[in-house]
Amino acid sequence: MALDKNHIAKRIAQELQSGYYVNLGIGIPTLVANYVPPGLEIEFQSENGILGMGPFPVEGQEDPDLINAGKQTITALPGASFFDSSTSFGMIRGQHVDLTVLGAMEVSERGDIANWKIPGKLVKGMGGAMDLVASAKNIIVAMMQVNRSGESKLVSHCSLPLTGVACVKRIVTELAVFDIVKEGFLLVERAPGETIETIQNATAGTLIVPDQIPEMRFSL
Amino acid sequence: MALDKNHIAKRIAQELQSGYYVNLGIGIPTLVANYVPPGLEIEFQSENGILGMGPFPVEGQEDPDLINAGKQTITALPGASFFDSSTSFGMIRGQHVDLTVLGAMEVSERGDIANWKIPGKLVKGMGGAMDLVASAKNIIVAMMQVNRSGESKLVSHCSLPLTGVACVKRIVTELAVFDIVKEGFLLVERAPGETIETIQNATAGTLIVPDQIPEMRFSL
Amino acid sequence: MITKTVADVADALHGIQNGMTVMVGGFGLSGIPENAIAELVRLEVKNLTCISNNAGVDDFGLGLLLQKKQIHTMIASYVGENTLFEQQMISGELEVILTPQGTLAEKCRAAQMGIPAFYTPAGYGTEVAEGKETREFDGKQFVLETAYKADFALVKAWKGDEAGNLIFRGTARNFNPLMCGAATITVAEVEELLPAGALNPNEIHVPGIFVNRIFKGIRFEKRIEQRTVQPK
Amino acid sequence: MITKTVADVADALHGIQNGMTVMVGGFGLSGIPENAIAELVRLEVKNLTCISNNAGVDDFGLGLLLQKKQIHTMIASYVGENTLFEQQMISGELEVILTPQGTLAEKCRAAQMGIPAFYTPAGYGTEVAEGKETREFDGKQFVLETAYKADFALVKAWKGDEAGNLIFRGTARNFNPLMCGAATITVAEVEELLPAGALNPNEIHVPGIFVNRIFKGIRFEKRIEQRTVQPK
Repeated sequence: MALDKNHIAKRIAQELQSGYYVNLGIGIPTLVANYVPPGLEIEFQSENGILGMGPFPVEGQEDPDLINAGKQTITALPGASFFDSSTSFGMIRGQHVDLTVLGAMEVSERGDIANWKIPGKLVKGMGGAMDLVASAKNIIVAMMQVNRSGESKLVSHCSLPLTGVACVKRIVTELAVFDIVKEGFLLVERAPGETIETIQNATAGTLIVPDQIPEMRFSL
Repeated sequence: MALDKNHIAKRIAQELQSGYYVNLGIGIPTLVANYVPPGLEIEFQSENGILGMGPFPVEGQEDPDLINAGKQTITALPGASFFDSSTSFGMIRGQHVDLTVLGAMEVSERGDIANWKIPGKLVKGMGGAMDLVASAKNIIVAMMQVNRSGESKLVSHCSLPLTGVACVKRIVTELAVFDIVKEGFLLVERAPGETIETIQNATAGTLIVPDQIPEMRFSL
Repeated sequence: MITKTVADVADALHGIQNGMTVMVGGFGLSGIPENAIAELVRLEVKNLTCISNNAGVDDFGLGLLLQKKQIHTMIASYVGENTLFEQQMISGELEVILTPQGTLAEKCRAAQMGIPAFYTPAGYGTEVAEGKETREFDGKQFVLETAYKADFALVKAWKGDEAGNLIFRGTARNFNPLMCGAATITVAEVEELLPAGALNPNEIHVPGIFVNRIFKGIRFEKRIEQRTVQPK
Repeated sequence: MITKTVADVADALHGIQNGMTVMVGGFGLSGIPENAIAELVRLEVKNLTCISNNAGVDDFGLGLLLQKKQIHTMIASYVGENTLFEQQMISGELEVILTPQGTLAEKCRAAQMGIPAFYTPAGYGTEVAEGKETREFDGKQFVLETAYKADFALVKAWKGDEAGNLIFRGTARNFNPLMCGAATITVAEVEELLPAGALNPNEIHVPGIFVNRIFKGIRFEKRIEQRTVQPK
């Protein structure tokens, strides 16, 4: 059974700990908010200037002065605060945000990440990604393991322009969970039913395969 | 007739222009607020975090949460705002404050100022003076021209530790008004009845005496 | 009190000229100075350098200036969602300088606060750091970034008073407070313009000293870029 | 929501130890964390490095710590009005590092915001700049200043909520917001502690992410240092 984006989000939600301030990037990371384990005290930060971000508003309650970094209409939960962009990135740069989850085009075996620019194609800009990856204590990448051309996104060295260097700590894909260690990508968990061979074939960089590799579990 | 501190303040008040944000130091500078020409739009900033500072409160209305940089109880005028110390010094450093008036122990003929430390004596600290003199576009020194030992405070080179270099624009004393120019202290006005000789004797640094030296006028 | 009120947007933008550098507040379409942007279009000032987090959409926000080819250089962190922008960038009509969002915010604040330069970790080891000084502090690498200054800063607030004090609403705050005072002339348009004393001095986000001209905007469409809702 | 409430000042200062660096908010006696200071006296922690704009007066504020000789190093901009301080400084018991006030504020903010260093004009050409890098930007000279970090930051706010959000009152704000998050553990004491949702998110001066522990202070004397009035 191949995992989908929601499974990746579910697995990442297991990384959440009570007391975490979390910044979720656009795409798969956004889905993590749907799977916060009950009872955990978590606050979501959106870098355009809100802490304590809530779900989308009920229809008719949309407020143009209340959006997230993906420019989507949102709500504010009790205990929320609004602030300017400098304060917002101060939270990020000052490592007050505990966890950043974002997507990537490539991650290298030393934890470099590329996710903002494909030379020769349209460049939309890095937004807040460079600040986030240069600052966060704990960065998890959420992505599909191969790109649309079938090439692995877990590489020895990034070929695309970098967003940040040696910053990614963990990667969760539809095939496995990897930690960045000194030697490369350490295989930590595999998706239910996936073989080491499948995972190896989808990993272009150095893969470290320990003796025991538990399957991901989805208690939710 | 020797001028007193209030005359010095009155003369400095003539430097105020409509639209000026003004920071007044402790001592003679504080008195300037008493002589603002009517009709001028002026706001006083106090570096501990208020813009639009008003006079002392009426007895019984003192508020411990509303003080100026001299730790005196004050009031806030309509249009006032409160802010943190970083924002406050941002106003100063960013040259949004138009005029700074402060006292000095020594001013040199190139505009250096010393007003925070006497070696061997107790050092109380520079407070905000170093930020103010390094940042302000327009710095006027208000002081008596000689110290208690009878020595001139207008010197060739400061002997005391500096607060800032080449920053003072104008000096107003009980004897005269001086501008700092390339050649030294340019005598701009003299106090009513004071002779060039008296002023020269009270000036240790290079004094430039033009042909015409009008008397200070006190229209208020 | 120092009065900052001007009659209208025309007075507020008096002195703006071709070739100037203009900071424009807002994130996406939220908190953008709609009235000032419309006036820039009307005035047909050209060859502008715009500093703004985004470049609007095709028919709103800074997109309106792109339609008229009034922007020569765009300094932003993210410029997606705009096909006009793409075309002008690809054709070379438009120069684009991409800056990490937090760095952009801090560079505006630095200008506002009289700080000429600061170190940030953002962009270290990437092309953003090329040609810039880097330095290690406490074992980590940082990039030296300098302040952004502009001729005009155009911001949008919720409430303001005659003294130029501003209060923002929700996430429409974003870059607006940081651009106030980062330019020679800061122009604030507000939804509600009140007499001095009407705002609580404790609740003011931007003290009036950072604002040169303030006016009540005539029209605020406040367009929503991504309307996301839950069913009732 | 992440709860920051602790029961009392004892819980709030849990983990404080001899030799630590402690930031203390306030300007003069206005906005000082009276309850936390009293607890430091009670705990008899010694050999502290205190970062605070002032050092209190003989019998109030940080003066209470000076009475017990709990402070080894004082980092401040102005330390007048305190004879105990003078004696200990002259006798060499107390080390004093004087920092320009604006630089002190910005060094705290830099730590809070993850900026390791910045340039400021304050102190250029004076003994404050000795041993520091200086650099010219746009024809003016600046001094490189690095962030101040601390083990504990003790601040005082007017209102706060369970999520750690803070609102200050009047000029009692001063250094307090800048010290939040500039230390490993930030402790806020408030006059009013409210449930989450009670504060308007638009009016919050310090978001709770910068605060680790919050409690309602039991006693606020709020002493006035210079009572200046006009006759009725």
